[in-house]
Amino acid sequence: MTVTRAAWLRQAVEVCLVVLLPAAIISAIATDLGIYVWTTVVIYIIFAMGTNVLVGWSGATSFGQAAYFGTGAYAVALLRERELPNEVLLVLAVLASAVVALTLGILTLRAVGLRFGIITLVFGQLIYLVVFRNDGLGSETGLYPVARSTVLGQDVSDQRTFFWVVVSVLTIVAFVLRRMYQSSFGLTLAAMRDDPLRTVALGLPIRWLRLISFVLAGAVAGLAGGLFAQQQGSASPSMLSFALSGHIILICLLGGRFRFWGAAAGAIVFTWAEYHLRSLTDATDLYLGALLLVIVIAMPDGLAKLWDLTTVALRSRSRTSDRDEVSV
Amino acid sequence: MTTAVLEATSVSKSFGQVHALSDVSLQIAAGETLGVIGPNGAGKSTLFGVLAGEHRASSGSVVLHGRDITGWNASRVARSGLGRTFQVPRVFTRLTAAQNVEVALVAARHRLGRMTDNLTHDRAMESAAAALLDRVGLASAAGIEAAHLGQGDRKLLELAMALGRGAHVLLLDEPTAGMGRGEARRLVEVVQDLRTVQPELAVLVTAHHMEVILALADRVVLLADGAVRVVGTPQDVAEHPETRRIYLGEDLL
Amino acid sequence: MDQLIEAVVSGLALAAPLFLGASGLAMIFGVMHTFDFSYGALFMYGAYLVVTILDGEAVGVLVFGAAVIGAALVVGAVAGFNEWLVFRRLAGREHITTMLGSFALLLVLTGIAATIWGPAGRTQAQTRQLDGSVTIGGAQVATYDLALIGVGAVVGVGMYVLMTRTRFGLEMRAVAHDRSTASALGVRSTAVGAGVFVVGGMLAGLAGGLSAPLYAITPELAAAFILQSFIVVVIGGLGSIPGAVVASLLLGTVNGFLVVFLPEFSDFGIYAVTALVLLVRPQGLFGLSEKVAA
Amino acid sequence: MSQRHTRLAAALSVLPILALAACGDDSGGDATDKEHTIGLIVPTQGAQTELGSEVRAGFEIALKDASTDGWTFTPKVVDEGTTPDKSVEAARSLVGSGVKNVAGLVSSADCAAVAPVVEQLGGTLVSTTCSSDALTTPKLVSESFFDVAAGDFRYNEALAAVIAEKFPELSKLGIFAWDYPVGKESPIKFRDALGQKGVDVDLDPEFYVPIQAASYRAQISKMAGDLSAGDPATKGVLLIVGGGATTSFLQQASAFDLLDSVSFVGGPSEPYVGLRTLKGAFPNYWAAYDYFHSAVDTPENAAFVKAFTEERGVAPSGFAWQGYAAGSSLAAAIKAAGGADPDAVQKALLEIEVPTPTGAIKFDAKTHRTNSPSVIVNVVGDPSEADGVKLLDAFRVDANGNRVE
Repeated sequence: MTVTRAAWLRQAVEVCLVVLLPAAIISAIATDLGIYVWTTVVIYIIFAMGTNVLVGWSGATSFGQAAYFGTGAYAVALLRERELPNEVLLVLAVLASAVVALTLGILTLRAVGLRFGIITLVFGQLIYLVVFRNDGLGSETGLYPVARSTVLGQDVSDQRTFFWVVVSVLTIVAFVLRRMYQSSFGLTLAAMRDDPLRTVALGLPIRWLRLISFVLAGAVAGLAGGLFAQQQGSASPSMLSFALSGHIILICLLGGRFRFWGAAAGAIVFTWAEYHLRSLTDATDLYLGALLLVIVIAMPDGLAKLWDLTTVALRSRSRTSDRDEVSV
Repeated sequence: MTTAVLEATSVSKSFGQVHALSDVSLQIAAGETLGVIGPNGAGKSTLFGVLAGEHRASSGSVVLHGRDITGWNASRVARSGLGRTFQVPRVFTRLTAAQNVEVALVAARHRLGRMTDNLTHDRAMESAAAALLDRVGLASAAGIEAAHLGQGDRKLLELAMALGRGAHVLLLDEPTAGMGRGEARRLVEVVQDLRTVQPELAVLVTAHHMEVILALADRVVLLADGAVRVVGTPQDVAEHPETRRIYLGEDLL
Repeated sequence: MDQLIEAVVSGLALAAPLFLGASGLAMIFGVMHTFDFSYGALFMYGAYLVVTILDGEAVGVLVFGAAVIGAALVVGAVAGFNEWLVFRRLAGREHITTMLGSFALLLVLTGIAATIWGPAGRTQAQTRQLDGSVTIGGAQVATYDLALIGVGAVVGVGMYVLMTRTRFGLEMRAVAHDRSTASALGVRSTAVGAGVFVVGGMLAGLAGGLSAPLYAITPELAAAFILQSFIVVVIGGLGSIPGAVVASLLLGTVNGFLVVFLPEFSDFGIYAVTALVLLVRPQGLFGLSEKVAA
Repeated sequence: MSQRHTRLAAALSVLPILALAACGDDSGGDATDKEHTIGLIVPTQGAQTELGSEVRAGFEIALKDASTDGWTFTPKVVDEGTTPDKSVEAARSLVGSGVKNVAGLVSSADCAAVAPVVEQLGGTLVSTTCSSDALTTPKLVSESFFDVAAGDFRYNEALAAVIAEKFPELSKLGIFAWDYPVGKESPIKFRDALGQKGVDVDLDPEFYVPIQAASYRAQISKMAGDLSAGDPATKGVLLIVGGGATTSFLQQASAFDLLDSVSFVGGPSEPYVGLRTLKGAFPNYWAAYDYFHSAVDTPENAAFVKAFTEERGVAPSGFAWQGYAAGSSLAAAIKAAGGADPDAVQKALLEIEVPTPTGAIKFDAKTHRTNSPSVIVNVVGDPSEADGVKLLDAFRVDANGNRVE
């Protein structure tokens, strides 16, 4: 089964178009503060797309993804004195969070559905408590300062340059995830999400499929965490909190977890709404909650549904329809 | 007697005090179709469950291609070439018919599915799936979401998936249940065509429509209260007094 | 060994508020099969209403009881409105969507509380007759806690009677097992659903009202409370009321023992026990084991 | 891959860019050299709103007081948010848009994240409520970071100095603390400080509770049992918790005779915001912080209390004083430096005397914290007082632990 060159190319073009084009516009017109906020948004996009491998692709909702995001952040923060280049730092962050995800993944393998969400939440809180009580990890103040280490030998501490570092990491992650999404592995995950019993009857070991997507989601979360510690300049316990785990699930569902780009759209809208509400009112929670309520009730499959309603062209049932259109 | 492809010897299965199967033995040779008939509660579905690895036999053994698969879980049994359909058809409703078959093809090729291939532009995969759909008469439904397929088409899709999986032993659990006469006849024709295309395919089929059994089965087993009562050619079993007693309930008069 | 008695007695005293808080949540989960985050906000509203009605002054038991009952009724009404506004429209949707809806509702309700009662914490003075403490087997137990144990027992028995002796209880259990079959048999599932939320809301308001004299009442009370009762429901077995009783007793006693024998590990106690139970018995002590294809 | 799908993601991401990109409005530039805007980052919503409003009111009064002889200082308040990355966002919106001098921040994690950013963007930060000593000793978190809060260590030492003097027979100290490093270390430092003053206590029983917990019944009941025997003069309870936890502890402890069987109950944290919600229903309590409104009767303090009470309807807390001190420091430094240039302002901050309601203060060159003496108060609940808090006694202890008359 040779993979046609056209497929690689089409995926690369799509990812570049969807990521690099808007990034170029942002970099051109955004103010210094705007660039900082957008860098945070892009990091949330990476975190959300990683989490969606679990929540959207495999249909297993974990309420403890902040534990891996925080592991990546603290891994980078702990190595802050060693002046390692970013290529090494981020790889170590990914490895650290992948190992933690593997361990907890094996432990929580048997739990399914809501119980999986509950046990991952409890483990997430345990990790939060361990870090918070630990003096070596800076307890409530966290570990600081975390400098933005060099990329390919270049200094990237300037906010706009760091924005492009984060955007290029997103491009790579999005490309890899896009390939996986359209690979046979991606199809087996979609099958498991749809009907685990049927998937087993075809001989596919769903325990392994779940574990691999769990570790994959954890690793990408760790990568985002590693970048976030450099963006913020420190690693703090709030990066491991239950609130963050809840928000990232919210973002995946908000954007539309059955769409490849859904999580990214969710991250943009959620952060954009929270940012503007915070500066406009003193009751952000109230308005943010109301907005989420409307979306949850009115749009079962998230914002992606909004896009379908605005698509005027009638979609023909093309023979090789991409799973995106199908899985609305 | 050619060597048996699938052999169950004195298989018993009880759920607590309920003895669903007691001391059932049967063999299917390559290329043979064995019909299993019996009233509701005879243990047909439990027998299927034990053979397919869904339930663990309380005692006795199951051998596939000479390998003892007793107690193997469902996915391992499926991997060793035993495909099945469900009484209530189970398909991936959110995927298209073609994609349903592609999942089976992927399961046949790799243990987990490779991360580096690309399905949306894989001509070989698409044509293989199309061929299988054509074989079960669903060629036109390739791009349709499985959720929109009727009961009968879903059963045919399950058949295509089992074949895609590379099964050489097929367990058909009441394939014509809930079907109209026309649909049932279509399915029988499809299974008969399969026998000509894949002569070595062994099929175990259960059904309530006697004509389906008569049309398909080379040999028939009558199951009642979890035990084998009669074995023989369809005609022998049909005319056997035991069959008449169990089905027509003479002894109740 | 009076330290042993001490641990058990203080464990019991701890179990009552845990059970009171979690019973309504367990019932809602049992019938609606989803975890309702906004339940924490209802608990907070109960506390706020009592401190508003009594203006924080120390009052007699009867007046305090009346205020708590009043608060419980108002919160029940609020819960009924929530059910109509959010949960009825999300009926039949996936569990994760309903949980997300309840999380959004929690944000809205906390925001409203901050707007009405402002950010500054409030306190409710203890009821006059119940502000002392009694020594039982070497352990000092606050009389208010004994009262809570009493109320917990009454609520426990009341819920048992409701679930097993009343028509509404029968319908609730039918909907809990299978909503569509229950409706097919003539059970007005939507009305039962609303009823469950109203009763659950009243229990939350009652638990919140009774906790008013114990905590500094701020909008953050909802978040602190929801995790605690979440764990009781999870350990007890999702949706089982007797499970919630046993889980409260277990967690109360564990905390009681940890404080007496291993004080430095008390905060890990609650999470460690939860993780252990979930690993050994994912469905909790009394829950039904979910099918693989959950 | 269908074209339609690419348009989805591209449009969805382009749409908010325009709105978000326009968020960096820069209204903060200095018009003439005598008109300056000073930024304040405090929580304006969420759990710490009350604390944020106290700091803000004190800060605004300070700027009003400093706007004399031609100078005008206008405050610009931005929400600190609940996580460090939000507070960095707030700092960048201020310093990035020309408001070089910034005060505020109530959480130490936020200070750790914001300080380097303010320095990098060429600004000056005078924190109000970041009490974690790690920010300034052994190493300054950043050169442009200053802090008016004395810090956890000094509150602890100051309280110990006075308690050693007032309760010489103290021998047994019950500990009730949040389960985090400061909660574990402070009791030990407190015991050592008492030991230096000849009062040897042992810490028994010790209870460390999770920061999110709300119910302490089990711990209090056990502590009441352990401390019931013996002469009250020899026993005390030290609380190393903050915010609502102190209030909840006193509420839940009132049921037991714990507070009558000990002579000393107190803790090194701001007492007023919590105690005033108890409406006079609390026992004799000792606390040490930067300020207590009725502990000082100078005209400046009386004016501050009057102005503050008009603004917030309640007397100023320690946080309010911190807001005032931070605002007053920056205003005075800008006046001394003749402009908002960060190097000049920072140099001035290390030289000038900053006017505050409790007298002039100076910043220490090494730690960038002030030499303002800590205030130790002994208060008791009294419903007849307007805020229910009656001051029984007050003491002042300077930076190196000696009593100041």
